[in-house]
Amino acid sequence: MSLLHVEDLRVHFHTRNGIVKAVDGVSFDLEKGKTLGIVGESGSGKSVTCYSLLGLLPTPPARIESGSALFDGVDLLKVPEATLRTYRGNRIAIIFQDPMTSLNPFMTIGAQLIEPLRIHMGMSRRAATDRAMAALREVGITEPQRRMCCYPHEFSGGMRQRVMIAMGLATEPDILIADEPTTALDVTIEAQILELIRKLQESHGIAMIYISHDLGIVAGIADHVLVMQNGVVVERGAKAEIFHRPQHPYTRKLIDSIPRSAKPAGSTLAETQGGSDFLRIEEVRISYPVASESLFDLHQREYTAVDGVSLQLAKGEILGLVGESGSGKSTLARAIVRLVDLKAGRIRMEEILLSELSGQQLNDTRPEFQMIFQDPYASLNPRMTVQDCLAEALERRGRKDRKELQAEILALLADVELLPEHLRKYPHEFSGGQRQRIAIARALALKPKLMVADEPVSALDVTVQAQILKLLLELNRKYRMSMIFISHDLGVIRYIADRTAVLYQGKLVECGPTERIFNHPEHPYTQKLLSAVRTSRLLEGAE
Amino acid sequence: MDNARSSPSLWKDAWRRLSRNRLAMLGLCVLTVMVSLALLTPWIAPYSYSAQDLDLGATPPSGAHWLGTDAFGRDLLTLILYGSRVSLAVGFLATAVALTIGVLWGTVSGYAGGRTDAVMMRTVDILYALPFTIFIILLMVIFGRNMFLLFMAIGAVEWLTMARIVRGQVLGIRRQEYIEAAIVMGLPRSRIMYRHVLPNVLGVIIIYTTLTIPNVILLESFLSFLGLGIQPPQSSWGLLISYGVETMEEYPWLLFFPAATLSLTLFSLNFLGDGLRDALDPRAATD
Amino acid sequence: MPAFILKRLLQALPVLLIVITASFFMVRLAPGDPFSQERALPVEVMKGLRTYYKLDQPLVTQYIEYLKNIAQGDFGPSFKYSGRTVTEIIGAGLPVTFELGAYALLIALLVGISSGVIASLRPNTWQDYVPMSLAMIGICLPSYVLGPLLVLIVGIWLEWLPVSGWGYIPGDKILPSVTMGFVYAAYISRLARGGMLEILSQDFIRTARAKGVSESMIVLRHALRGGMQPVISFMGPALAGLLGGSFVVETIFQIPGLGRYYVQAAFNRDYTLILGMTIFFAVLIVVFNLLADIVAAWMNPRLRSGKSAGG
Amino acid sequence: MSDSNHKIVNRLLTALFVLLASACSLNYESNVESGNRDQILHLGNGDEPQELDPHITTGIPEFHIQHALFEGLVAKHPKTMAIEPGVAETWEVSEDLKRYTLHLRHDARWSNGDPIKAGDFVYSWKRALTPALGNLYAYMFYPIQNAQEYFEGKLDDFNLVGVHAPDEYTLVVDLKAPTPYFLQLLDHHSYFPVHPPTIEKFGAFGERGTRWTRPGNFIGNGPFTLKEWKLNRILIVEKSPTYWDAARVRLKEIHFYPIPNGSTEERMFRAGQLHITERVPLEKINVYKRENPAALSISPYLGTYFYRFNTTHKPLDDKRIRMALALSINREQIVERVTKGGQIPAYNFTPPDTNGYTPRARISYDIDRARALLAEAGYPEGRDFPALELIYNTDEGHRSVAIALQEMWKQALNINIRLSNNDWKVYLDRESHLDYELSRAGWIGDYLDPTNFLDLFVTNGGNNRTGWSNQRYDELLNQAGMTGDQTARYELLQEAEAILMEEVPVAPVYTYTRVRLIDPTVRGWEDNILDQHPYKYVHLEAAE
Repeated sequence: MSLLHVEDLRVHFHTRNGIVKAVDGVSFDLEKGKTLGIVGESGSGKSVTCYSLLGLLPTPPARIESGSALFDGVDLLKVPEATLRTYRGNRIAIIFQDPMTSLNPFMTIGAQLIEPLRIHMGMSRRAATDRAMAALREVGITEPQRRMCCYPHEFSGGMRQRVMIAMGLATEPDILIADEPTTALDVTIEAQILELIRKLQESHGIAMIYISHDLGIVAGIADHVLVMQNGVVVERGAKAEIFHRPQHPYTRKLIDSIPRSAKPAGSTLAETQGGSDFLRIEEVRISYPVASESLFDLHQREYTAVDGVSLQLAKGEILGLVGESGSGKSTLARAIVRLVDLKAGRIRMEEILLSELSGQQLNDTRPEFQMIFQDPYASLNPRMTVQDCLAEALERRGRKDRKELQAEILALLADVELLPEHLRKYPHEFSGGQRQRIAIARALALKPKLMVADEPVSALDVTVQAQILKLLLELNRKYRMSMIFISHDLGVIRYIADRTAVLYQGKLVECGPTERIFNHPEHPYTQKLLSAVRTSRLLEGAE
Repeated sequence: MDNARSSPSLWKDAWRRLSRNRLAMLGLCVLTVMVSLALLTPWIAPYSYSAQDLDLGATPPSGAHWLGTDAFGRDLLTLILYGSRVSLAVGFLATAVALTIGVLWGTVSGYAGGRTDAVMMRTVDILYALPFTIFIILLMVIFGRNMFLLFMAIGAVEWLTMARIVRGQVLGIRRQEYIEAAIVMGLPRSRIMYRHVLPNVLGVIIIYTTLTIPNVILLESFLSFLGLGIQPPQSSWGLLISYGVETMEEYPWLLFFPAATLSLTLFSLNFLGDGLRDALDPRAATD
Repeated sequence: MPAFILKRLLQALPVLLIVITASFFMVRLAPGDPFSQERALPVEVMKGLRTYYKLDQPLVTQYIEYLKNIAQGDFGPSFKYSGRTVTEIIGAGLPVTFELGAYALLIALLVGISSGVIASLRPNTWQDYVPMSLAMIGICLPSYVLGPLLVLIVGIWLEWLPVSGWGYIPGDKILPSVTMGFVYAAYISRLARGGMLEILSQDFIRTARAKGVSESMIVLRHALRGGMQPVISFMGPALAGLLGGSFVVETIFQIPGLGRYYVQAAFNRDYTLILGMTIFFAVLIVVFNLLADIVAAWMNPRLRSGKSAGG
Repeated sequence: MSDSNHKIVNRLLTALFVLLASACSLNYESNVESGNRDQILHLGNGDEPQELDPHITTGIPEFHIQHALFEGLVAKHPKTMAIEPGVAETWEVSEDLKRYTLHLRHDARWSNGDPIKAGDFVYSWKRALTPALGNLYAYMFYPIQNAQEYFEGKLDDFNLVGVHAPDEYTLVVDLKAPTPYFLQLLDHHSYFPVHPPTIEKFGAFGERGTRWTRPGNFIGNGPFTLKEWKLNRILIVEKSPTYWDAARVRLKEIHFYPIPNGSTEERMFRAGQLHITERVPLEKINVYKRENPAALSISPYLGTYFYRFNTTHKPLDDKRIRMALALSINREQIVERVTKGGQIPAYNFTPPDTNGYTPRARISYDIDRARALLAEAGYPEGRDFPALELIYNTDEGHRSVAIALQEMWKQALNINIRLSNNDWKVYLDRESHLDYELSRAGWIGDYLDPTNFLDLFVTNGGNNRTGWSNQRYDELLNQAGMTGDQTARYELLQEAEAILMEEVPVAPVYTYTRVRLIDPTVRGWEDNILDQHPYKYVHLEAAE
């Protein structure tokens, strides 16, 4: 008898635009102490499946049309809300994808941790506090006493995810649902968290459902795997079977999308152009003022984000910039496009001293260097259609008559492989990959000489990620555009970058041709970074 | 017209979505009817607005006077109709003045930040604190009394809160990535504010505007008491209501009908405002 | 944070100075004489009075003199109430006005927040429509209508509560507080509903639900603090308005507060009293706008320290 | 989800119910009930008194209070307004009517027990005539020899002013001219005495706004003395034990409430919080007539409501136009349908029977003649008549009359009048600078004599404000001032009134009435034309 038995689950969303069959007949079993991995791209229904088990879907628009989920002799889909509430956070716990938004920013970590203990186990405040601190210690958070009084925003992403895990495990549930718990995290942290979950699962004998779009991770942690597409399970089986003998084409596509090869041959432009003085970054230092805590301490303290970094970039070259969050890579990128001011140093692009430009001069030069942001949704104005968005960018270079403008817009769309009928739509109507294409098109519209891409694929599903990377490489070749490409994902960097620079705590620790860095890392930090990848991507190790 | 350049698609789409919202359309209809009645008043009003019948005095609604008469024997329906000309004009135009100044001020203040923001917001504080009654009296002395001045005076106070609210919203939006994207594109500041910041604070602006209009309509009666604004035999809803209060025990209809008219207008405005806010948010339609 | 408060307090000085200066000259420019009345004044009387109150000196001299005096805390004698100083008049009305404002605030917050929250829990049902319609009525019923209406119904027809006064008869504080609070309650209600709707759709509410937290606790512990943000920013100017007193409510209920002086002092051209009231109100504005910002920061931990963690 | 919501809703409803229920159970004794038991009169008194100093104030609310706190040399009978002894027990008038010798009663005392001496009056009147004090009623002393000269600074020595105290209990007053109404003036607050040591204790002789009028500091000589004065809240006077006629005073206390708003006051009266109101809102008068006539008190009041014409302004410089406007006012309709307070239509300026004087000249209601005059002046059927502006100060009553008039003039003469309300001070400013065309006005008499009204329109008089000037009129009034014989004097005034009504610089509308609500338990409160109510005759008697 399995711990959880789900049979023919169907969840439909009744929206103004019709019915969306989010989950359409999903069945699975979960055994005690085992891990079930559910893989699929966003929109495949993997999260909806799990949320519906706990009654966490907003009704309306969601409606559970049929199915059963037997847990402990009870059908979770049919019990009243009050009963279900006694299961939630008690016998079935859940860890959500985004620790930034899933923790209440208005409550202390402690208060949030204590809550389920008080509700379900009837603990006294003191006992619950002790238990919560123990849980924090267990997930590797030092000084739990002090941390309990902190607010989520005072924690880094990795710490927050640990808190989420501690919250899920504190009540010692029978089932833990982990919904992409590491997607938003750096590689090194991702490795730690996965290790942690696995250890805890073993020691507590917890059954787990692990949801991810990343096959590599699922392969590392799951016993059984379910591959979902459009609300339907397309393939299921033991881990090894799925990975080594994928039957369904979709599964195969997922596996192929994982970037793990070196840069495709012939896609490198830099050598043919020669010279490396297209962009020169010299001894750049950037710091932020930090708010003082005391009334009498009036002089500003500073936090140095980038400390004396020098880099060069050749015309048409792609430079990969690697480092974990807080390493200063984003700050450096923002400084290059002049969103942040330098404290010291210079940035020169060809003949122009970028770091010295100001006012109208700066604005006139801006089209020469563009940026692609990490979150394509946040970087697109939600109230502008694709048409408006691209037209605005194109007209930045001067007014055009309507026909010419329309032709250019269509050409841009073709470049990023979007269709003309997309023009009238708003950003929210697109998928993540499409949005990033729009953002890329917008940047291209200005015909920049330099493109700074700040984690452009991190928020995307693997298959989409592969497409976007391919697109960027093509565009790089077509427009002979130099590019600085920032990512925490080493696989991606290896795939796209000609040279790679590693940043650690605001300093440049290593810089060289990508393959050299990957095969013979010199700096200890680079070595650690690479080993972290190996731990989490067990699949690669197995190969 | 060059649609790519001039009007962003947002407005066209908004209208399409709005026309599907039944409550909002109902509100729009009521408002349209009100405005047309106000415009047509001289032709459709049952009596002349100054016609008195002192011997008749105040009478409850009857066949001859649908909404009754006031203490001068004037037809209440006629008074409300003529009053709507004043009140709607004041309500919409003065709000427009407040809206224009407040939104501009708030947007610039919030977007510029730093010292500019501090100076602009402290200016708002200063204007809040100045003695309003004296200000009005001065205005009248310097510029004489007319309707235009009334709009200016009302706009002058109402924009302050609008500016504060808009600034608060802009502060939140200023750090959004799409604003940074616009900066990186090298767009001029004015265009960023106009095309990227403003459309995204519209929701709040609309809601606050629907709250401002009734405020303004009522403020008019205070200014009329000060001598600015309208004079008898002209009337306005605010004046009718404030005189209606005095006689609410004896002649309840003199309070009820003007107040009901104002409430009806406000309800319609609210439905329309909520509808417009939703319509201007492309995400609301499919979410 | 403390540096921020200090900075804002420093900014308050020029604000006050400009307010004082502008008001001083505005008041003097306004037509009408503080001493004029129906019966014509003999020239000698007028001259005597102007000398007595030093109005015969050049305006700039008077202005400098006034600044000197207020720096020493002397706001001068009222022109109209010749036996009383401005400080005394404001001092007499202040406790009453603050008390009334505090009760009104309490009512506004209690009624406004609870109705707004209830409405937000089930948007677009009767539970939403009823409180929101009431709120809209509250917005179009100005206090000069609501006050007399309440007095008539509760005070005179039902004879439940006194019709006027402040602290003379038990219960006489209820109607004025309700009248004054209700309009604000209407605004707060709408703002609270909006804020709550926003917060209730956040991910962390789902987290709380996943923890098995009951709905009422979700509202009270998880959503309320965040949902009240719009209310807080509204409360700055609103508080200044509430605690500055209300001409209308004080007149209707015969309350010896400060509100009446805003209008009456201006009508009487009681120069010193107008200026005194203006300064008082300016201080309220500055203090409560600052307070609103501080409370907003206190309610929202992310604003508390200067910069959020993480890059 | 829904059940927990219902719980919240239910809890809130319960809380609301508890609140209301506790409110209902409040039971309190009304002011009228407790007042009747304890002989405490609760009185609505208009605005907050600006001051209690009788030499500074000018307002009616202050006057009401001062009448309880002070007593003049003479007093008036509550009903007939006939002169009665006050601090002065007896007095003689000389042959030429220019010297008054007053004998002060020996038992008159200040509220601290000090005897009241004739010197106190000399001191007080000197104070009242000190320019620095800014006494707006200083002109009330002008009938006294050299008082005007002293006040205007033409004379420095107060000994030359016609008031002397030959001994402690005798006061001799010398007048410029025979002034038949002089004794009445002695009951006016500007003639009231103040206690010299108290004045000196709290400030200089001519200093305004000292603290001598505060409870505890205050010393007066009236039937009551100051007990409590809370700004904008209440002013309480209590029976003075040192008052010479204390035996007659039956009220223990009088509570004066400053209630600026008529509707509020009426509601307080209805809730039993007041015995007497200061006024009755227009629209409530008919209600009381119908439902509670016993509480409504309407009495004639010595005052005229009228409109000023700016005679320096075209076309109002033409007396035919002024007459046409004055003739087409339907005064009957205005008092019956608009003001409703029993006002008497006024067809001449001085109120009827002002101390035996009733003007003979009349402006009638005659539309035909008005139209003829208008045509004669060049505006047949009102054609091309400029739209005149009528100013009034912001007030419900003034507005109503103006609205009615506006329509009357339109109907009768086919002319358009623009109305314009102004705040009080702007209105005064415009009126006194002749910056208006038509202006609403009112005049309340301080004492019973026609000159109190007719004096307004002498050339360049401060209260003229019409720009009108007539030599004959000035002469007549001057002559009347010299005349001691009442009949001859009244004849001169009749002629002056006739000129006024011929030239119409003003259009009288109605004679005021005082409309009050008075609880039936109030006794001894008599109606009179000056609206003075000596409190020593008032008492409360609960109806059994």
